[in-house]
Amino acid sequence: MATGLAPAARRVVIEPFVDPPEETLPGQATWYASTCRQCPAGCGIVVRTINGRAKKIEGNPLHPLNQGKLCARGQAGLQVLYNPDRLRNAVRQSGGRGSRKYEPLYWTEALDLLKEKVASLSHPGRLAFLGGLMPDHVYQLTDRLLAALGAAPAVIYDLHSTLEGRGPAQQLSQAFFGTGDLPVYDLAQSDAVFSFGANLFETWMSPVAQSVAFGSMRQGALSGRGFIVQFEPRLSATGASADEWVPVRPGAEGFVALAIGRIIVEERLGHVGSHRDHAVLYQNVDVGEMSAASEVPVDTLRRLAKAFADADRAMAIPGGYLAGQQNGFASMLAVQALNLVVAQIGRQGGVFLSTPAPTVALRNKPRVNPFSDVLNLINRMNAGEVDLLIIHGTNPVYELPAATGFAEAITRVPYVISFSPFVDETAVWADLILPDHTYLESWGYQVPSPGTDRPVISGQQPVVRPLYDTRSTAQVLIDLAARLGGSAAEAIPWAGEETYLQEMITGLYGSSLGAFDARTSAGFWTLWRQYGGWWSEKEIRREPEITDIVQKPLPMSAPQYFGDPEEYPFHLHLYSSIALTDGRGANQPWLQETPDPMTTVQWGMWVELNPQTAESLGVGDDDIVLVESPYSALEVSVVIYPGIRPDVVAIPIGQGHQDYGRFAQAVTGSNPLGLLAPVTDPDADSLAWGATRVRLLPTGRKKKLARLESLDGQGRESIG
Amino acid sequence: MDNTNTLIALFHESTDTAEAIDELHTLGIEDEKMVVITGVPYPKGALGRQLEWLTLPYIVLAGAVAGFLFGLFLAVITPHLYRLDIGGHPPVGFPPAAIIIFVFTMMATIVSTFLGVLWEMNFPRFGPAPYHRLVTAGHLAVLLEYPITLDSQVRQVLESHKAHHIGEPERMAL
Amino acid sequence: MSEASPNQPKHANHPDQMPEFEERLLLAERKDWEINEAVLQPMFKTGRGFWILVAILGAIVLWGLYAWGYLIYWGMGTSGKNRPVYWALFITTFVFWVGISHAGTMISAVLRLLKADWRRPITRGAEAMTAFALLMAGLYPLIHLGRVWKFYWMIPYPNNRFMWPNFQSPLMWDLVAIFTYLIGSSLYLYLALIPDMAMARDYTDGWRFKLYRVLALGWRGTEAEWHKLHRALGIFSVAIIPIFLSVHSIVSWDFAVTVQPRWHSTIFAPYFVIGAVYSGLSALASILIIVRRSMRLQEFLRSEHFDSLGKLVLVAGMAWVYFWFAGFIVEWYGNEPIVRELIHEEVSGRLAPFFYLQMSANVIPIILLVFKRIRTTPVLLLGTTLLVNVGMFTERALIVIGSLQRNDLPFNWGSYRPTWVEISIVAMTFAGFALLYTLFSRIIPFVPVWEIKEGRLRYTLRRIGRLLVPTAAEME
Amino acid sequence: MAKDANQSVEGSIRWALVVDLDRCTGCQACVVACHAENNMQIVGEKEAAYGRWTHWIIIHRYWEGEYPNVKARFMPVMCQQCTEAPCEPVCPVFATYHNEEGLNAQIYNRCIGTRFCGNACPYKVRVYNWFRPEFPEPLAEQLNPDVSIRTRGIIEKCTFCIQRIRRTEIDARAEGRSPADGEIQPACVQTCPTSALLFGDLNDPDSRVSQLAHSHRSFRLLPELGTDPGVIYLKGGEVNV
Repeated sequence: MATGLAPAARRVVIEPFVDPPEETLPGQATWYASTCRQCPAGCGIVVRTINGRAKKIEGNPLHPLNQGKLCARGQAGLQVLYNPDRLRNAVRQSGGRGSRKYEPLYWTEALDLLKEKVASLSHPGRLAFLGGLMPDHVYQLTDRLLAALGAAPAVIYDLHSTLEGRGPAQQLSQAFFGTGDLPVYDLAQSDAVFSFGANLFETWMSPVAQSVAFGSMRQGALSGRGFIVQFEPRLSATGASADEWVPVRPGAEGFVALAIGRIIVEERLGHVGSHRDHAVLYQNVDVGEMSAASEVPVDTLRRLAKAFADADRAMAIPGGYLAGQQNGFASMLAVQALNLVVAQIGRQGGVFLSTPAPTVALRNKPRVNPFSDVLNLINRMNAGEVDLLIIHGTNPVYELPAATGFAEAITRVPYVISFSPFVDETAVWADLILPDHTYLESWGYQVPSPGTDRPVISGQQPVVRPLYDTRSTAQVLIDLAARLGGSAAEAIPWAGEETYLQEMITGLYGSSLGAFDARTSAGFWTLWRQYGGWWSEKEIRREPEITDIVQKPLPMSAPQYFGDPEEYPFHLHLYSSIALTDGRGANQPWLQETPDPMTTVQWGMWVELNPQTAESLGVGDDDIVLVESPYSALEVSVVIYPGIRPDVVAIPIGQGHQDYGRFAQAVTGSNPLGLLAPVTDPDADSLAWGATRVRLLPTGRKKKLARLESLDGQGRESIG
Repeated sequence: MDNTNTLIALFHESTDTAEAIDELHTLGIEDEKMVVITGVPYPKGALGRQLEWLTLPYIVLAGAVAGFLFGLFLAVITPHLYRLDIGGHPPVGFPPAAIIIFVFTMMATIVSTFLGVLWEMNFPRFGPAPYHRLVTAGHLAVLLEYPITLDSQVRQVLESHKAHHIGEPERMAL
Repeated sequence: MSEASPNQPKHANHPDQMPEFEERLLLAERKDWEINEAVLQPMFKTGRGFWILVAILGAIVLWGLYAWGYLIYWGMGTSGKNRPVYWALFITTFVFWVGISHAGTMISAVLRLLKADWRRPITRGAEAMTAFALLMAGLYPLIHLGRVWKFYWMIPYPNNRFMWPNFQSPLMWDLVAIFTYLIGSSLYLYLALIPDMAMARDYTDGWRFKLYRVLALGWRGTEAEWHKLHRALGIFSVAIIPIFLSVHSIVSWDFAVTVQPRWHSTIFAPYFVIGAVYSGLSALASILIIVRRSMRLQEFLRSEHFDSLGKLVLVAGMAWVYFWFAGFIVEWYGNEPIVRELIHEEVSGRLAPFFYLQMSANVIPIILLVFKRIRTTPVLLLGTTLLVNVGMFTERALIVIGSLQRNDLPFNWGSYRPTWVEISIVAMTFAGFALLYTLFSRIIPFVPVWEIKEGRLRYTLRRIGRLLVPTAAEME
Repeated sequence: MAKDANQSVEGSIRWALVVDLDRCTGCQACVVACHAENNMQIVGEKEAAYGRWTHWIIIHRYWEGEYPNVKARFMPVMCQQCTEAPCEPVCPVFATYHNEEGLNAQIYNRCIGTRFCGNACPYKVRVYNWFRPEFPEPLAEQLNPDVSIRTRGIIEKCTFCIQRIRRTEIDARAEGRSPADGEIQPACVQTCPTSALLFGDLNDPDSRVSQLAHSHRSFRLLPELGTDPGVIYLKGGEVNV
């Protein structure tokens, strides 16, 4: 492998080094470029390795998406690689499922077992593949294999993309721009951003890219200082960075957007010539009603509408929290429509579309399935229609609301195979675990979605030799195909993962756009690995065309919540922790010890209450309360949180692991998803994870949270 | 010293002792030839003898100077031997230096006083020396050395002042 | 008070009947050898009670040593400290012990210079207290180190690291000052001890004889020896006073030189010194009362001594209040936000209980000590002086721990809970002090015999009207 | 006398860090980057709850106002690298001192753990190793060989990633030049997604850092103490003029 960047130190330390990994000079740092897999954003990274060991992950300065920057999770990637709780070889659960007793297997045995299980299926339909947002090439191989076997395509579900509303966002693009590619919001050049529940700088979509853009939007040279208004029931870290926070009733964000649009159109605000063709959108919107429903005063709406319309490059962003409501899709439409009203679609500082991969071969990406597909799968499992369940890159037992009954369903499946490198809550129910490499040991590529201002493909390569006797899932699938022979072998003719990738990637060779060019396709392959991917050297933005959806009035649907308001007075507002995201980070001590930006709590989980709410309940900081929903209940310590609506209580997602390693299990608490009702947004067919109501009961007990801040200090900057 | 004789005599009471000493003086026995041993410190001249001159103060002074110089070395010289800058302070600041110098001066003063006084009394001295246990019981002992020729007068003088236990001093290991 | 001096009841009934008479002519009717006996006898009597006491104290000390080992092995984390309370119980107790150590020199040196005659019987007890309290105090700079096995890096000597310690650090001043004071006070104690060692030598045999013989260094009591001893003691009493003043000033500067709110104060040095004297004198009074009882020394340690001691404590107490107030009013009036916060914490916040304990335990004794009855009744005096030391300990805790919990950035505030390790180690030093003192009292004549005898020389009776009045001769 | 054998740069450099509070989103990337670069120990929930975490950089979060008009602000606080550092003179063994480049250096193997500097520091950015650090296998593989691991009983703090400064200086010297402005990047600066952190030489009038230091938004933490910090904050909510 060629080194990505210049070696860091010129001094060579002489030390005994018996069996040096290839291409390492003892004591000398070597940098390898690859792609971060801590979340689906696909940021480029460079990894500093010394003596064949990865030592530090940094952003790839050449990569157009994250431009050398990286988030907390990306920095912590080393602890996925070096996690003490990793599986070190293929294992079979000797004591039966859930016994947590494992016996190691040779890979040949394991593969034979796998092949035999697949081959012995009475009907290919009885095979189910449940996946997360896996690297593109793994998905393609899976796809080819399943197709060849005549089995149903993989069902893609993972909590992170659910929380960021990826599915609904794709359908929104579909409805609005007639394509499934996600929109790219040009934050950097916008000067007025209305973010409706989009936690731009935490976990939503491509947080690093958005943060980089935010930096230049705030203090960038060209544009003046742009401002952000955040509409959400709970002040998120993004809201804290915004200039104004508008606490909206959960699910009423759409109403605010409608009201703002209506005001702009009817009062002819802003500099966009005529609003006549938008009038139809808002013809049956009544600002008063909207204000009442969203509990945002009319004059606030009017002020914001004016600010939005008067801005040169205003932009509204429909975020992930909207998708968590049963009227989520309607709300997102309403928000997206605002960009139309200020004519910011396809304009600088407005909305663009992700550019797809230049070659068709690269375009087949995993896409989040409608939630009904997941429920379907669960029903089939319950009905005993699934004989073999294969799981990759997702942890449904943890990531699905307990109410969906996945945990019971999986016990009804005769044989379960997991590719997880860790024994997580789902892998515990697998008979056979074929641990995948961690991403720092793996090959791969990924077309970031959402993308950026140009075509990008992030390349992934091993930066260290695999630590243990694990095997990349792509390779396993290729081996499986070979073992199965027949149509499968024809569908997947490649000898190995690397050759497959090389074939896919060198398809780009000779493209005129590329930031680098090589004489031979082999040279291209080398440069690809040195750069850590391929991208156009100059900006190519993709302007969307708007569909005819904008010819009819925008849908208006009132939010519905599960749970009787009398019995369950509070809205449960789950949010993904900035460090642990959907719980994947929970096994990394660095991320566990990272303080939550808003509450400064390390480790631990908590529930956030508005001061008056806490007062009415007679609880204070660190008091344990019982949070009870119609489905289940959990005990958790209280954080008094000034930035949340009195009728909303918020719990971060990510803790409450039963398995998944010592660091994840070190934190007491139970998975907040257990509280959720399995309700969905019918329009987007996605899980409405924000629509459950709860009640709180003080327990009289206390548990001190590991706060960074002193409670005595009362969050003051100084005692002036 | 065959022509001299040493005697120890114990007295109950200081006045007698003083008078006896005076008369012994008149017999021509100098102060140096007499040693008075008491269990109580009698004030200067109470027993009619002048006191010798002490070098102790000079020893102490010397010690103090030495201490001062050592303190000076530590506080002023050592910072320059391995120069490390600290928080905007000069390598040598007056107040800290003053403290260090002062303390070491005092330490040396104390120690030299102690050693000095031991030296003057040439202590420790455990060898056998003329002494009588009754001293600590409140008696005053007079140890004197005189020519044998005066023997009778001396004894007579002592007895006349109610001296008892007159005789060869027993040299006991102290 | 049956075991109090036989004269007690008498002047309780009719105080105007020549009370001075018997008291001043201390043991007039006694022979020297009787005094010797009276002092030596209690030393030889070590009853069961004594050994039980030694056993208990020894046990506590051993437990404390285990705790210390535990602390060293597992790390400072086993103590209750945290950020920002980096100093806590250890430093508090350190300051407390240094304070206790001050009365000893105060009594013997200052009073010796002033020729205050009533000091004579109590000087040795006082000096011993100084030495032992300092030994205990000296442990803490070691105990509180994170890497105690590297403590010698603070010692100035030419070494392979080419490093000299930083003499600008108050901790270095501490180190040398306390070392000096320890040397000074122990030599001072020993020097005045030599004649009594000789006396004890003449009265004992066996191991005691061997011991005393060595310690007496061959003292005979010739005029020359007495003369030199007097000179040496004279020099000592002058030299030791500035040292004892400097030591506690330096301890106070450990705190005052930082920018930590409420530590950063110019009045700290005198405030600490006077506080030290206050607590030290009280401790001395308590100890004397206990020893007097346990060793039957009523004849030597008489109510007149406690009376004068009480008066000294009273004065020191008032001075302490004055300095406390002088500091407090400025802080209160300046009304600097963080200082205001800290004062609020003390007066009506979480620290209030400690604050009021401190104030009452330090002020009530002053009122009590106004009454001669209290000063001269051992049990009452004992209670009062113990109360003072409770107050002074609390005061130190408030200064060290209380202040550190707050600083200029509210985000960084903190709190502190002591652990069993810290408490055991603190207990160890208290037990250790008591143990050393107990053993000391059985080996060394607790009353300086020769000084008492010397004192007797100075008095004659003189008839004034119908009153026999003792008159002291002015002599040295 | 091996005086400053490690000192590679002569002349008057003063390293400084600019923290633009208008850009900071409190995302904690700098915190983890710092952990990854500097081998701090992980203390676990119980110890962290008792104020014994070892972060070299912590992001203060301040609340302002009452619901619904409530605002939260972030302020990253790391060692301020004061010129008039209160922590330096109080150390009895010179474990912390001031180096030629204006850094407040902490010499771990010289520290004996009096914690005096921790008390003297008004910003309370000095953290203590209360227990032995533990890295369950194979987590120890992550350790950065350029940074020593601190044992129990000693104080540690932000060093401005002095090892990275040195590395860049050595490289630059090998190429016969001095490091360019912005070439040296402490781990936090390198990773900060919004570029809220900026590192450079305050004594070089052309460096971005010293220009921003003169911006009307710039202020120092606790200026009244006269510690003259090397960390310059830029007030949020305004544009540069």
